[in-house]
Amino acid sequence: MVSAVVSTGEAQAQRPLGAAASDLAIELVKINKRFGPVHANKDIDLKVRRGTVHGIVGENGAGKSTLMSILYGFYTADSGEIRVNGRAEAITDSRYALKLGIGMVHQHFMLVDNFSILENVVLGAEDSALLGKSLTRARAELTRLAREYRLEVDPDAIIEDVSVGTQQRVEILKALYRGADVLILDEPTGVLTPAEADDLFRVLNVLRDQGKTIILITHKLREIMAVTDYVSVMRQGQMVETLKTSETSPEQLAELMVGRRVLLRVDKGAAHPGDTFLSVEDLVVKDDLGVTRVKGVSFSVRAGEIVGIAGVAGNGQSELLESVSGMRDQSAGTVKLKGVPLSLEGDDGAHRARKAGLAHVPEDRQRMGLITSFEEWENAMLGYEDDKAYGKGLLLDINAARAEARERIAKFDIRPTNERLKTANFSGGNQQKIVLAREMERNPDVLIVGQPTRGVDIGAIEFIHNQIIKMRDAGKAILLVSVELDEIRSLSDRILVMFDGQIVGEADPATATEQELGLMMAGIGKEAGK
Amino acid sequence: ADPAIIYDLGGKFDKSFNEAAYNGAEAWKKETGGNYIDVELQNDAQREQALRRFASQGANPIVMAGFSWGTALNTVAAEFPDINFVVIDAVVEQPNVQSIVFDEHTGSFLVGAIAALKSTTGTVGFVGGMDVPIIHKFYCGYAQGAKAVKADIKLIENYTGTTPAAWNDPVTAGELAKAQFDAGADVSFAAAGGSGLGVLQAAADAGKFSIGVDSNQNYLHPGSVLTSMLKRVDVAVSTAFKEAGDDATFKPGVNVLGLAQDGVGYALDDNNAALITDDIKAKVEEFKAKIISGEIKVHDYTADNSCPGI
Amino acid sequence: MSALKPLPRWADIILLPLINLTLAFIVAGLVVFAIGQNPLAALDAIITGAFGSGYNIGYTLYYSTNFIFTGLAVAVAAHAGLFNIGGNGQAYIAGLGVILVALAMQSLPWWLTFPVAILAGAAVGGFWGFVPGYLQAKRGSHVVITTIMFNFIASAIMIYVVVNLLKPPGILAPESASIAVEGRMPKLGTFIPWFKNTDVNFTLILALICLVGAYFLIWHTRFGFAMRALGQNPTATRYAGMSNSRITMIVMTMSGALAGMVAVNQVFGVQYRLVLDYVADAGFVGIAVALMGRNHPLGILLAALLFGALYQGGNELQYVIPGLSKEMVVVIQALVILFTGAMEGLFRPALQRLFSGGPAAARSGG
Amino acid sequence: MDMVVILSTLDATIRLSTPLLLACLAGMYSERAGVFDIGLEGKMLMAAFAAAATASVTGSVWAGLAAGLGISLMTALLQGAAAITLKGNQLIAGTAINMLAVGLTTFLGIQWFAQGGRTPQLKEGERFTEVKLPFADELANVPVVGPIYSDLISGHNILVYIAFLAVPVTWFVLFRTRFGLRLRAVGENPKAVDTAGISVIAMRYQAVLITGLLCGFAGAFFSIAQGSGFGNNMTAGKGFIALAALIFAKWKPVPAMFTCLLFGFLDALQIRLQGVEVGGVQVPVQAIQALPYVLTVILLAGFIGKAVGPKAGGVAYSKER
Ligand SMILES: Nc1ncnc2c1ncn2[C@@H]1O[C@H](COP(=O)(O)OP(=O)(O)OP(=O)(O)O)[C@@H](O)[C@H]1O
Ligand SMILES: Nc1ncnc2c1ncn2[C@@H]1O[C@H](COP(=O)(O)OP(=O)(O)OP(=O)(O)O)[C@@H](O)[C@H]1O
Ligand SMILES: [Mg+2]
Ligand SMILES: [Mg+2]
Repeated sequence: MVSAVVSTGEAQAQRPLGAAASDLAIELVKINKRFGPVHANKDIDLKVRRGTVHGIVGENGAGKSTLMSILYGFYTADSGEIRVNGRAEAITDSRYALKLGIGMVHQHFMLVDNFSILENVVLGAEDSALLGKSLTRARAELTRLAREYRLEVDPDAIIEDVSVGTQQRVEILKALYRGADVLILDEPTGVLTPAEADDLFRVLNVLRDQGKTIILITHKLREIMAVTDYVSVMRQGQMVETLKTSETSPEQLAELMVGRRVLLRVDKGAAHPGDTFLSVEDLVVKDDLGVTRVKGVSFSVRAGEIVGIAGVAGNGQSELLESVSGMRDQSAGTVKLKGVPLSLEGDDGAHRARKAGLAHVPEDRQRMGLITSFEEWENAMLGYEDDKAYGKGLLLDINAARAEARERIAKFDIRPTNERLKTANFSGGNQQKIVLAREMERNPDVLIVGQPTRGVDIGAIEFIHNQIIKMRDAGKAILLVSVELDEIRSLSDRILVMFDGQIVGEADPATATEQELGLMMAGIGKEAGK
Repeated sequence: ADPAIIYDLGGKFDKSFNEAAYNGAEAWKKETGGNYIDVELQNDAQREQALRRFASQGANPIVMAGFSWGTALNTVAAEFPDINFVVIDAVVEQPNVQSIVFDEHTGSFLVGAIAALKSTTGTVGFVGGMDVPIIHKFYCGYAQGAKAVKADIKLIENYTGTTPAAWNDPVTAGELAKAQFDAGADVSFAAAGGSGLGVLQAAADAGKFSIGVDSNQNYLHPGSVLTSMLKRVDVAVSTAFKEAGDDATFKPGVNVLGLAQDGVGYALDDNNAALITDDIKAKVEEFKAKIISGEIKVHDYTADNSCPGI
Repeated sequence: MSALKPLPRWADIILLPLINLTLAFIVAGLVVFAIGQNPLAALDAIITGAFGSGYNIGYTLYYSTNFIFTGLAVAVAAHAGLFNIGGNGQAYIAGLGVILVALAMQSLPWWLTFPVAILAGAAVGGFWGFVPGYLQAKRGSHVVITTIMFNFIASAIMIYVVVNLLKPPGILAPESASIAVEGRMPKLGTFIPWFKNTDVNFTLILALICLVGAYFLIWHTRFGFAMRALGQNPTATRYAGMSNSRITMIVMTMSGALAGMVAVNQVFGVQYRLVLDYVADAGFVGIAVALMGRNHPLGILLAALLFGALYQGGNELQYVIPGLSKEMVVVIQALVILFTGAMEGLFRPALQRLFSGGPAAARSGG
Repeated sequence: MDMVVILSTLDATIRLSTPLLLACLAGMYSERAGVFDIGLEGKMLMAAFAAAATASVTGSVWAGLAAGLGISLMTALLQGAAAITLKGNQLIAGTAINMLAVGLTTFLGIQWFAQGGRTPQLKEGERFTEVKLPFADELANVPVVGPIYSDLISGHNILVYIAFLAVPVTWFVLFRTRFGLRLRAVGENPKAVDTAGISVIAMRYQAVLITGLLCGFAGAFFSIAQGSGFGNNMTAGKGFIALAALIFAKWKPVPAMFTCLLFGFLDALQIRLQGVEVGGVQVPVQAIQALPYVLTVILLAGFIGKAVGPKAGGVAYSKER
């Protein structure tokens, strides 16, 4: 076990005023946690200095979230000790963690969807039995926090109506409102645009300057390099190493995480576009509330090319994907596959789209792409259960389905290699691979991919990117939507920028700069014709 | 062998039909010191099962009360020719079965007459449990009696419900009675098993009159329960216990109990003595005599499923 | 404190339910004791009443038949995420289809009528399930409310139809004409002397076939897959292109048809006529049966047998111990549901400790 | 219809909707907290029995009410233990409670009172009688307003007023208090509540206890206010209708009141429409009796749209596993 102590002879720039006996805000000693047979945390030691941003990286399922949940009192460790400001504390529940000044922004937001932002902030931190006073105070406080950290939100907006970026902000505001000294952020940028992520890091810097301690979990090494002071690497439940960020490199971190060398950039050859496979004409789509989210969009994707759609989340990309893939009814327009119009209306539109040769990797694998309570092999045929390969007539040939699932598990290196395991028990990256394997192995003409690497570790990202490119090179048409500008830029052969339900411009990934794209995504860019 | 009795749905303490049967059995027990066995049905489908259970246990006679026994008894009686059966309210033609039926329509006629005589508003009500033929038989007799007194009397006819709960839903029955009172009625006749209690209570609360059924219910709300339409199931049961166990005294065939046999009638006791004036009593007794003599013919709804003139 | 291991499968499936069942009987025994009766005598009466002889077993199986159907009806719907509280109404109204077919074909041999009666019961019961399914799929009405309402509507319709349309003149009882003797399906007792004089009939075999059929439907057909997918994640089925509305309607129809088989058992198999309220709340018992059987046909079979035994044994109880009325049986059933269904977790931690403690202790000892 | 009939119908509407409303609000608390409750019926039945039995034995209506509330609370606690602490299936817990109530009330009733499970008829002082509001008599003769006030608004028993008072109280509790905020949150996203440092278990128990309390009032209404004694299964499926009303009202207090009033009105109307003729033909009484249910189905299919309940409803909360 490598100890996480980093000797830093030189004094930290900002030593908090009146620092207590220890300059360690948090110290974890020999933490162990098991979930049934899984040993999620093994003898973990971790020291976090006050007034620093401390990064934690590791593959999916390495035990990062578990460790932080223990620190936050959400889980209880099987053994080990937690010291806060040098004092051993038994953190039995989140209430006590909050009292100790520990706040956490969870990987999966802990927000009440149908509450207003104000109500979410106040929840659990009300100051009296009646709400009125608390809400008034919180409203004022939110205004102050917004000013101080430039974290603007509309207090009365309902969570389910606001973008994930805003939800993220609410989570941070929740922690700040409670006056957290130690702020844990678990993959906060997974769903943020680069601009939103930059905003977040600016806030983190302000907080650090005020003497607060921040623990940041992320899969994006760029972010680790940009904002952290220290970084700890976890692998398979163990703490591998803690390093000073300034003394390490992304390559080194990647290797420590995965245990092998990882190619951190996409390697692809030139595209050889062929016939137009997918064409979308004047598409108009409404969301569940009847609001028009896609306002007359036209574009086409040719065989052998990847077209990326860039845009800030919430500008109609989701509705566009759902509509083209047949999940959502369109109000107007046509979708053609190899020149043949697809009929997509009705609640089984996606079925007809698939039959016609259009596969879809959805943005939200857990909500749409998978039935997490099903076994892996069942998800491996979801959407294709009518296929001849899975039996005759009405009956399912379970053995055939399982055998096929096993083949794909091997081919896509899905771990664990057990097709009978409940899908919920696979890590996010592996869940993503299950979906990709299913959709790609059908050999569709057109593949629509939304957020392919959201929350996925770097090893898996590398694999997924390679698969997408392999498919392009096999002469398929690929439509890619991602909020990761890096991903769009490195994978796409053409970039379309979407803003407010319309395509506001097209760019060449080889020449367009991040600034240009950013401006277009904000709706300021020039109308770029061809 | 011990005699046996099987109560119908509603249970032996329904304050009405089944309770009358129970009282008959108890009276027999007190009188003779004998022992009897009894059971309550859980649901409609258990009739044959219960009959066979007692028959194979050797109970004799087996008495059952209720209009739904016909088909089940017809089957089981044939299987156990050595056992005597007595069925109340249904007719089964088998050599070892005695069927006892009551002229509920004539008894109801009399209480209908009493209701009309007592009513000052010219409107009287009826609350039945479920819209089934036997309940119509009560209603039809009641209506004829009321019209015999006052040809233009207004009648309000209501039923509690459509599920078995209808026989045990005093709340709805009470609401029905309240609605009748609001609509001008001042007497309501409840032929609804346990639900009837709600009618009696509503009448007492509203200061109106009610009429009980089967057993004498006058004591429940003295001064408000006008009378009760008696159906002497108790007499039928104790007689059956006495006679049917022995082939010498057992009388198979149909036995109709009407006004003449005191099988049906109206209840008069201390609780309602003040309500039934001598005038009313005289009128009702006159009707009774005429019905017995055949001078007045009360139509039986179940004879042709109709109630002419109502 | 180290993490507790999950229980071994056999303990989960057999030991735990057995402990819970025992607890239910102990609590029920306390109630019996409290009113001055002997609990052991009562238990003996129930067990003998349910299994003591061919006669008792025959009746136990007859009641179980009903519960298998209603349990399956609830379970099939539950797999698709639908809560069908309407088993009662579906089973009840299906009697119309069964009796009409049975009366129309009463001069023909029963084995010709039987399959047609099954189809008729399934069609009418299925229709009574389809409408709530349709309303949920197309109009967004909640299937729970609609099925509750349909239970009440069914009883209103039945009483009207039986009394006004089906009842032959001249009889008092609200019931239809009886099927002619030559058209009646013989009960199993005719062939198996053991079951003589009991109501168990060929519908039991139909119930067993339905159990197997449901098993295949749920886990071995494409539709079953779609149905379970819908039950787990309706967004994912939309993504997969399964028609949620179509599945909802089909499943509710199947569920209603299964409940409708109670009518075949009761009307064609036992009563030979249509009486009122022959369902006797089997639809509600079906909810408990399905939940306790964890929506698995095998579990449903066992739970239906348990409830059939309690029903029949409890029925006999009042003949043997007159002080213990039929309500005591309801109390026992409720306690069984409570302890083996809702409170099944009561002893799990203790058992887990026992099972995890065992090997560990052995290791440190050796 | 003249004024008298209208008033009488509306008067009955209020009486008939009272137990529905109490039960519906009861269900609202636990369902808002994420505990589905199909055991409303059972708790009401238990309360109805306990209230009538106690009132009859002690001769005091208040003792009866207290017993009804007490038993209902205990039943709720039992159900809560199964559904919350032991993480049992909430539907099974409710079903068990319903069955237990049917069996136990009748069984004990027979043992104690030997009247087939009924309690003795309650006398004066053993049941709640009509409360005359101030000035009811004085205003009675004022046209229009008078009858409305003195017949319709005045002259109900106290539980009716409690039920209708419970509507604004519930609204206030749910939407204007800390308790309500946490309660609603726990039914939507218990994890969010847990991570905010609030005990999910404690919140759910509190909700379930309030449910018990309100079911206690509803049960008492049946046996010691509207009725005068307990009768077997006297709640007659009202718990399920209340559940339907709750869904119909989309788990909101004021719509719940209107829904219950609507159901009550349909029932009152049904009672008054029996025997009505349409085009010279008498409508079968069964058609009239089914009317409230048919209309509910039609309304639901026609106007209400999808009802989405509290998201975390129906599942026990557990951190791990
Ligand atoms: N609630 C749970 N129940 C059972 N096992 C769990 C649970 N939570 C986590 N685990 C197990 O613990 C391991 C560590 O999970 P954890 O969530 O801490 O990973 P992580 O490092 O946060 O992964 P990621 O990068 O994907 O967020 C997982 O591999 C999983 O097997
Ligand atoms: N209910 C569960 N039972 C067993 N393991 C679980 C359960 N829930 C989560 N896990 C495990 O916990 C690990 C982390 O879970 P988590 O939900 O954080 O997924 P993740 O890998 O972080 O996915 P994402 O990419 O969405 O962030 C997964 O590897 C999964 O195997
Ligand atoms: Mg994680
Ligand atoms: Mg993750």
